[in-house]
Amino acid sequence: MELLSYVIRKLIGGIPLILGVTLISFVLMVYFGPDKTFELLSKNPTEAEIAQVRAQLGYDRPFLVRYAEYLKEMATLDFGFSDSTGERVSSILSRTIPVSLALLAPGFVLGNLLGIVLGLVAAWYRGGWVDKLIMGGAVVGMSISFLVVIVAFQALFGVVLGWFPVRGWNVHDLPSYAYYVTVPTLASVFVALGYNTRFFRAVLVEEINRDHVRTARAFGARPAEILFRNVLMNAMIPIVTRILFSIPLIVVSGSLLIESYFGIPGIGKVTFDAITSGDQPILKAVVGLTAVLFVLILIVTDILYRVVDPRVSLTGDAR
Amino acid sequence: MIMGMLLLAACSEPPSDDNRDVYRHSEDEAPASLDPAQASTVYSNMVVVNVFDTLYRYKYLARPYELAPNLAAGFPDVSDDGLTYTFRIRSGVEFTDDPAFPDGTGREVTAHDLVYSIQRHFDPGVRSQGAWLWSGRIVGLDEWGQNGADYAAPIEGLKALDDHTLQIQLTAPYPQLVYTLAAGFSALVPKEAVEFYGREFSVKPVGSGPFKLTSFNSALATFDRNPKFDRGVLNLADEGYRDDLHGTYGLQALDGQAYPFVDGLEIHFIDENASRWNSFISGEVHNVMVPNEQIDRVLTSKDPIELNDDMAERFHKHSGIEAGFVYGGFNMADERFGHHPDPDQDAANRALRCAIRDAFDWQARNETFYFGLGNVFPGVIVPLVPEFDADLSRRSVQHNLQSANQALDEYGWRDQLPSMSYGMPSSVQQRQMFEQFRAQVQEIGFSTDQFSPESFATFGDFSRAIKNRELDLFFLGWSLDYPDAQNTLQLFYGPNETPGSNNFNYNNPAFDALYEQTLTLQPGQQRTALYRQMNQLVIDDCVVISGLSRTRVHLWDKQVRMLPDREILGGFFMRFVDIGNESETAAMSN
Amino acid sequence: MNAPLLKVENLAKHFPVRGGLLRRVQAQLKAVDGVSFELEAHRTFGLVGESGCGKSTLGRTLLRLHEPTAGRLWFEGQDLTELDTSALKRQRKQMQIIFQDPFASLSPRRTVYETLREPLDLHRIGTASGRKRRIQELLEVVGLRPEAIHRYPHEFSGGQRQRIGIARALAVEPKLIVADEAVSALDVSVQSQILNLIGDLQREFGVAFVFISHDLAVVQHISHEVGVMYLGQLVEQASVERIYSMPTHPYTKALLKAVPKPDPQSDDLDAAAASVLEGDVPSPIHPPSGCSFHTRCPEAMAICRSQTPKSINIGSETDPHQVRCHLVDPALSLHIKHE
Amino acid sequence: MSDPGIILPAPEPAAARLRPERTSLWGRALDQFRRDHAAITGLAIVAVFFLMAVGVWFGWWGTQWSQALGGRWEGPSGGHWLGTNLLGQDIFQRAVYSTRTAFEIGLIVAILSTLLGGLLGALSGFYSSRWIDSVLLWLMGTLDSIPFYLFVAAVAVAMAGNPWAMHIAMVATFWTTTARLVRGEVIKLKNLEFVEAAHAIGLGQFRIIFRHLLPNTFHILLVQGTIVFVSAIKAEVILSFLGLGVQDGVSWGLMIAESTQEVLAGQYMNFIVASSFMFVLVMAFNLFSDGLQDALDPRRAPR
Amino acid sequence: MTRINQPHPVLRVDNLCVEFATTAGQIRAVDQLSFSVEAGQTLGIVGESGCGKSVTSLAIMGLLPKPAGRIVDGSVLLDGQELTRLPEGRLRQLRGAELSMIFQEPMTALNPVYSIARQMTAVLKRHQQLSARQARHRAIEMLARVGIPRPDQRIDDYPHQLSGGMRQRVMIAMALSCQPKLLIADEPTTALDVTTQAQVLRQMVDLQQELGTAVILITHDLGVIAETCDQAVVMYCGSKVEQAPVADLFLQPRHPYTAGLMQSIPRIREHKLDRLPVIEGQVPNLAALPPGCRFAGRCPNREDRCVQQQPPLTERGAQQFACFNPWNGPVES
Repeated sequence: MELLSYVIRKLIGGIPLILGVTLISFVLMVYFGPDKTFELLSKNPTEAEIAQVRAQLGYDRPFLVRYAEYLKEMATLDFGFSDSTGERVSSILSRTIPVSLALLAPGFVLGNLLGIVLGLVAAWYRGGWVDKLIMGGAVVGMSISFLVVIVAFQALFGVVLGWFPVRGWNVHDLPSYAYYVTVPTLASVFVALGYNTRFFRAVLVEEINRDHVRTARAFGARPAEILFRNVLMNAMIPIVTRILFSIPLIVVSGSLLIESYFGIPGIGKVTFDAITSGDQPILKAVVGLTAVLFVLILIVTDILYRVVDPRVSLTGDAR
Repeated sequence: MIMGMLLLAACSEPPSDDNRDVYRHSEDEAPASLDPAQASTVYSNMVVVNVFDTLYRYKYLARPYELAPNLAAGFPDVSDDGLTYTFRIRSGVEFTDDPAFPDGTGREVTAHDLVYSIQRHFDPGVRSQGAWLWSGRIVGLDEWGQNGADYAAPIEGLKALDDHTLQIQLTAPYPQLVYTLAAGFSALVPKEAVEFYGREFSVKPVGSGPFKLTSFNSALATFDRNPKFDRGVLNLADEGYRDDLHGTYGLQALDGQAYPFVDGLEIHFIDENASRWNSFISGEVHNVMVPNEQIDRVLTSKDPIELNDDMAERFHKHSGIEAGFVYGGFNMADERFGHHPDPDQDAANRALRCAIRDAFDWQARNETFYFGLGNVFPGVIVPLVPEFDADLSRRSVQHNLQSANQALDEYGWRDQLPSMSYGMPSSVQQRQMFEQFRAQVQEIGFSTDQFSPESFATFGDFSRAIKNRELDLFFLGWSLDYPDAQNTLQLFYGPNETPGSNNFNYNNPAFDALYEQTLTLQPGQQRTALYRQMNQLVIDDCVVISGLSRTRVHLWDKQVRMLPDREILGGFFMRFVDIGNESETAAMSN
Repeated sequence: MNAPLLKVENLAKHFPVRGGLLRRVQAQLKAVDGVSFELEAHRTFGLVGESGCGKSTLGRTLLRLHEPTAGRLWFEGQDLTELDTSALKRQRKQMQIIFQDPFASLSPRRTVYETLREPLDLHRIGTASGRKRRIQELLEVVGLRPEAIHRYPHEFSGGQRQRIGIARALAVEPKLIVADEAVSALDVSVQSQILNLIGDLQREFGVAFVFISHDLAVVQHISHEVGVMYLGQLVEQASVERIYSMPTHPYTKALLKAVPKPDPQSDDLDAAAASVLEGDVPSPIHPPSGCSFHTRCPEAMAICRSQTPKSINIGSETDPHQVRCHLVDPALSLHIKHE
Repeated sequence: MSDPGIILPAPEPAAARLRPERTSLWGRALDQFRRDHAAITGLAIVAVFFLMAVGVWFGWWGTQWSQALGGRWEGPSGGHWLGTNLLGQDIFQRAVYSTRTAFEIGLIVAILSTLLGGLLGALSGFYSSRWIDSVLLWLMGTLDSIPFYLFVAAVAVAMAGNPWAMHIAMVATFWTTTARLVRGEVIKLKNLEFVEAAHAIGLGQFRIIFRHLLPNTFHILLVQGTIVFVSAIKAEVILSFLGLGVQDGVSWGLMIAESTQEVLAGQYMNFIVASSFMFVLVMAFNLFSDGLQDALDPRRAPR
Repeated sequence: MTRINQPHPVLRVDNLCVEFATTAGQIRAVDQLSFSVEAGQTLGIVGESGCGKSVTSLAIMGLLPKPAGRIVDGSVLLDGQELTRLPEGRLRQLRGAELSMIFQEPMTALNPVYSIARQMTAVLKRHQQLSARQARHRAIEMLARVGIPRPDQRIDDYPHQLSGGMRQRVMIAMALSCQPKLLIADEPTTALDVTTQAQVLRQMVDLQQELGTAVILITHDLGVIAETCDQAVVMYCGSKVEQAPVADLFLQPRHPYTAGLMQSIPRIREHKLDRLPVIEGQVPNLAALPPGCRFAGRCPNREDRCVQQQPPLTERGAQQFACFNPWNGPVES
């Protein structure tokens, strides 16, 4: 009951955020956004045809009407049909989101797990050569552009070694999944690892300096025990925050690059195509749903806070 | 656990049956819409003509392209005045089974379906991209659309005389009419499916073509053979088979066999050249159009085109010229350099345009971006059409800085050149092309700032800028709808000015008069002569910087017996593709 | 008699506590709850109490660094609670504060000169050239060498920083300084230096102090009057002599007994511990009914649970001794039984 | 014995007794920074790049980036140190010219987003849990929940190919991080006694923000500025690949975008040169930024 | 006060020297420190911040921050066992079992994400091989002994649900739960209110005497020393300046620093003083110590030799001090 009232309160609190996101993205992407009209026209259009297409796309209606329409779509989660293909937006999303999740999940999980492990190791040996090695590696990883990594990995694994496909997504069982997901996963882990390790190390070092860690040592706790119970468990709030908040970014921005470069029909590629073709219903859906995802993640984060830290209360302000 | 769920979600596609013969085709772009009414691109057409039927198709192997009846039983009867066409349609052809039909069983295709399919283009609700093919040509059709598109209302010029006979009455002779009935736009769609799927008809097409679409997304379209499809057997001789040209491809084995030959079809849409090429090399797809940057690695000779030994051992090749061209154009509506009411200024403006044209180096463009495989030609009658004049002076496509500078001096342009904006969709290659062009015009005195790029995030926005006459200079490509020079010459017809197809806003009464004169002419020497006259006008007025037709080099796996094409023939070839026996074990071995 | 320098009447400061679905105010944290006292010029009022009793909040409310929730505040006969922003800004010149944490009380990125110059500039004290001289004087007064002027706070020890803090408070020549735990964070040897400095300054400049501390010994040393605070209220106030020689409120007594004496011969730890209070200080959000001290009071009676004791003067007119305890209420005639 | 140990907080501020050799916070940071060899190396490399950019600015070199000086895909030679690209343009000249582009983007975005983030973050922190803070937090939340590339694309489209669209979009997204950090620091600082002291002497709110709070967040602004600088350079690569980046001119991002096709055709020069230039600068900047962060870390400062 | 004197000290610290690497170079935080504690005895170490008293405790525990701090010389013998040369693993087994420590800040010294039960039983399970049930039982018993009401319920609380005094009691219970030979209490009551401080000290002393634990009590508060300790060590700038039984120390401090310290602390007096006696000047910088006596710069009894050479430790009865010119004057008490 406490949880429910909390979630309701947070959902209500998320409304301004969603309104803000929809308003900004509406103004930028829809109102001033790309004009689809001229892509839908025939080779020899007339003014009348142009007016007709604009009317069909709804471009001729006033700002407020169109924005209200968008809000209505958000409320009903029905974004109509793609302006390009005519496919129902909901069916596009339900077709592509699972692909993106399957594509991104291994890299996301590995990137964070490895980051935490490396962060723990570096934090424990901080100042020593192990730490310097790991952090040096992290800086190198952080300094390479994602694009460069993708191109290099494709060339290496796809062309030079020929172990994995350069692109595509023809997944129907576990081996084919592994076959297609490996290179994108390696690329995303490679890129994320530097940032993750660095962040986790900083958080863990902060925690390692706390009094209770000294207490644990004074009572003879083993390093593994200290690292897990005192350091990791107490650093969960920033860790959970970072991991959860990276989800919406990865789902849209991360998948956008990977998918358009690996030619994988996920939500990122659809979004990218929607940008370059001005497919507003899809853009509206993606942006709107990302905002909703953000709000949901805000809620999940707060609930997880309470799970990982008994001091956090959902009702009061006491933190 | 979450991973497992994701995996399941991702693996929901049914496993493919490995015993089927599946031809895996690669294309460089995905079609936007599969609705014939919007089949304006090569990519849409590729799918549409395989899922739907058109009355006519092009012969498999004959070049220049020739029509052959497809759904039609023979060629139409044409009245003497050239205004009334009567088509006979095969009987016994059925649409594929689909939930859209009562009982889920496809019914017979009739002449009424063709009437409906062409009517749709004039229905304002359909957002047709092909209506212009028939606009103003068929008696009563335009009015029908303007009067609310009531499908129950009869149209005088477009009627089914019975289930298997269609009559079209033209407002004026239209020699290209039969060509238009081989275009994807004219494909026959069942009204039931259009109504059943509504807007989603564009991704769930139902037709009577050789294949039935089973899945479609921006990366892959898969098809099964349409078991109801029966057009008899392949007659190689009728299709224009010549042993000297086609002998090595193993097509003989197919002669006399019923088509389509493959059980399934996959079309992979792969945007990046490199990815597409690698998919081909690794055997994931059966064919590829050689991307430019691979030309040097693959070919030992460009004229004639010869593969290197390694490639020749593994793959078949075929090369052909594209049905279209790329060109640069000026916005003639701009008085700074386009048409001008003052004849002196008009002449000076022409000189400026000619100077820019002469500064443009087609050879460099060809070498850099088409690896020397492009076919540079003067004017706008492209090499693929029969009216092409191989002997035309090449003066207009020669890089000639001296004449360019001379003209600028002569007409007093020196030091007062206008600033020109160059529009382009934002892409790496477009930018490189621009950079090369800019380096060339700098040679005739334009400064970097005077010749500035304007890039557009979407092609639509780029088109809008052209249609709104905001760009001074732009480069575009045109692909032919049918093999007739009229298709490109109409781009310069005054009444077609923007937002029509005349993006140049070229307005020359002499040209227009000639154009109108040719409209009703049947193919022949007289028409060809007039076409060439018009062509010369366009060249002399320096409206365009034209042109180049690309040479396509197709490679395909030797186990596949076919002759791929994506120009005029396009998707029609897929029904004749056969996979050799080896493939049954080789598919997806990795 | 003239109006006292500072007169506090029923001063209260409550902080709202929010919660629930609509984040409504659910309760009030009564940090200061009806405090009254007077302070003459040149004198020091010692405010003593354990952590969380509201003494720091009271100190800040006196300066209107917190807006009082209720009650009145007169400074030299003027009602401070009625001042608008600009008048308050002028008033700030009269009243200053010294803080506990010598590390947090100085801006780390400003030199001593900048720190001391700011109040002079703000209140337009002296001429531009005179200000520098004035700053040097101030440093001298608080016992710092003039070369300290262009140094940053981190270059000083805790005691020296506290001296800078005192110099800043003195810069505007205030009539009243609130010293909030001004020596608590310092080492003993430094503590006594600063205490002496404060004593000297009072003698030299006649500044009145409200001296807040949890250390009864320090308060005894520096104060003229002492108030003992518990849960936002003054439970006992009197002259320093009276409080320390005859503590009356059970809380005051307990406090005094609990202080460890630096003398192995004195009462043993056992004695101190025997008289110590049970339990912890209750939450100021939900203070106990009646006398807020009754939950820990060794002498609590039934009435203490239900009735809030009034403040009763058990001293004389001239030497008042206010105690908030039912035990001393003559109306209840309990003090007899107690004695 | 190989127990790496846990560095406990100095149990007593023993270090506080240590007279620092330097007389200012910055001086001490400088000392700390000087001892950090990696950071010094990083700074030196950044300086070299900066000189390169300045040279391009003044037209000392890199002037012929747009001209076709040689044939297609020439190998490294005396004339073209790092070979030529598809158009016959000199790859070295283009890479050098791109240094200027990178610094322009990096500096503009870093400076603007730091200014904006610092200012709004300070306002938000100072007026925390007041309406102005709510509005700013709402704005930050909103901007943060729009996917970055979508946002940039939207700005680019909405501004119809304006060459500054990318910068504006980056500033609009990057400032929020700075603002949140500054906000947090200001909230922490404003409860410190020196701020109360400023109130007590009668200082106005804006003076407190600008004189007492913002200067104390300077280390955050500086470090965050360097981080944004690097992020902007890296984001440019992606945006240029997507066609939303630099409109006229050349940048490493454009070079890499050009080279993605060439790499698979076996032409690596463009890719290697552009990636290496960028990698070296970004790496150097990261090292520099790390060193700076360490040197300015308030927890290291003896207090 | 009389306590049983045992021949073998539980802890013997001999000539302990600890150095720290800092940006200003190597500094010696503890210099040639020697003392010993016997079972059931409480040794107080008193001094101002930075005098090295806490570093000493960490050095004994083997918890010096590495690699910055290390023991450069001397020995620490716990029951005859040399701790400074013990491998980390063995030392770990001793910590919490043979020697325990409690810290100043009760608010932060416990792991906030685990319940008291979990933290206390972890220690018991680790060192005493108790089952979970036994460990819980023992933990509740220990909590009861340090005076926590309803220990069977409070044991499932999280640290933030307890007040500072309660937490410090939990720390004491935890530290003594394995009946260590030595307990080091580093400023255990400094962060507590006076009323709580007395309670907590009481509980600690009671339990210590019950268990016969040796205690090192580190504090800056001479009052605490006077009330709880048998012996006291006074440290200044890293070295011991005086050691004596508490009664002797307060009766007649010998080192001028001890005397100054005693005089300058504010205490509740019957008659107020106008000015407090002070020790003039400041503690010297550890990185630049004077060659002679470290207190010489502030010493009222300073002689010339004090500035040049370090006074050796002199014994006078049970009292030790490092001064050429010891204090003889009266000390107000």
